[in-house]
Amino acid sequence: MATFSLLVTANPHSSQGQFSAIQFAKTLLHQGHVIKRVFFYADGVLVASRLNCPPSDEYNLTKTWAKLAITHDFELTACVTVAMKRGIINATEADRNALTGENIDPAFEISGLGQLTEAMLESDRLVTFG
Amino acid sequence: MSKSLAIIFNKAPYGNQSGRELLDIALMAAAFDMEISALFIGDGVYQLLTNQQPDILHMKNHSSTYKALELYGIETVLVSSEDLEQRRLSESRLMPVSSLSNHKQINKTIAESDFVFML
Amino acid sequence: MKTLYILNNPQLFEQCTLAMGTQDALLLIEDAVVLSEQQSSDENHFVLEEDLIARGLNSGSSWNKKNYNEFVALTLEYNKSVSWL
Amino acid sequence: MVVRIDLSSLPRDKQGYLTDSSLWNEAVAMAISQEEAIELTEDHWQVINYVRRFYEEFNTSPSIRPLVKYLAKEWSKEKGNSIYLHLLFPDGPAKQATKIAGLPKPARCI
Repeated sequence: MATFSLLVTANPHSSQGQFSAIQFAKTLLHQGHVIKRVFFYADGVLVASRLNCPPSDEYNLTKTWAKLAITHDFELTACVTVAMKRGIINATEADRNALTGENIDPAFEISGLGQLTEAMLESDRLVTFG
Repeated sequence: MSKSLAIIFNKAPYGNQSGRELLDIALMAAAFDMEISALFIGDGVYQLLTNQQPDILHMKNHSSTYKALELYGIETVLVSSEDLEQRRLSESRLMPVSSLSNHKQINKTIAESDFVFML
Repeated sequence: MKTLYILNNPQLFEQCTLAMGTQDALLLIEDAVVLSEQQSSDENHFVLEEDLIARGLNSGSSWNKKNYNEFVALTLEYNKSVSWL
Repeated sequence: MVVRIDLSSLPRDKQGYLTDSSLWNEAVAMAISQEEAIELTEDHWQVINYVRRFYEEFNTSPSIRPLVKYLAKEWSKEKGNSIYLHLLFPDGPAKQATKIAGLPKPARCI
């Protein structure tokens, strides 16, 4: 049994990377490995918005990540610097920056790149999907 | 033993955020005692040109931040001489932040790093 | 360190393979799987089967196919992975 | 004699950082430092000026480590250390000095 962390930088709306990352995550969990954390960076953070609203006949990446993380007890972390730029905001940041609302899906958290560094150091493998 | 991280810049600046956001990773990972190298290959060598003025397009000039790599403890900054030559760029057009290197040495750095990031 | 290179952009094939050493492997995924119909392979060259099937390319490729189960195994078999972006 | 500045007339973010660093001057620095409960001495001013120089040179607000290295290199070994900086700016040198210097807050990494 190995511990994985994933770094996901792919834009959920314009590339395949998030789908690949989810498929990879499901496969490794099925094999009995564990995930410590999935860290979202660059356009990857866009998947953390709870307002993502794909047509009903398309896969909801946000909800799929959320369900997977809750079922298998791992963390979904979006990088604060790039998330804020792209309008992915939690309640704390909304308050701190005098914004009118938050939009992060409750299964995700916003944090710093230190969480990526920690994931790298505490996992057997880090795989990037961009 | 501290882990090592290689960051590969292979895209020209401003048409995308790749250089800017890789630079952010480099500076922040530097705070966590990782041994970091910054490698410039392919069109990534254009990141290091002097006289960049994206300000005229209201874009932030991240190129001057490369000059701070050393202050952040990132001392291995390599640029591929083959890729410079292929693009008819002389080293004199680059900011004095990188060491001229070659594919062989850059590949060795990639091979020996514990983690490698691109964007 | 034995490295698994993961390539998803067909335009970066040359740059990516240039970085590879003799003990490294290459796995084509996403759009890069089209290369498995264009480029000759060697024993360290793999292509992700699900991405071929998704694109209707599964019968044409002569490359060594790996499915997602084997993709996960490859990342463990090699010391690290580099996603060449 | 420095003119007193009404900080509420300046555009600042919720944490008190100027949102337009071109509006900064020494009187603004004095007013912000009062808010931070720091009495500016010659030593503070020197650090503030170096922090502004750092930003000008590298187009980014320094975090603590590069700031220390920069000061040690450009100014003096005795003053380019984090203990000295913490004595001057007890709430965190990078955070407080950039605020008083009218620069954007350093990107957070924790």
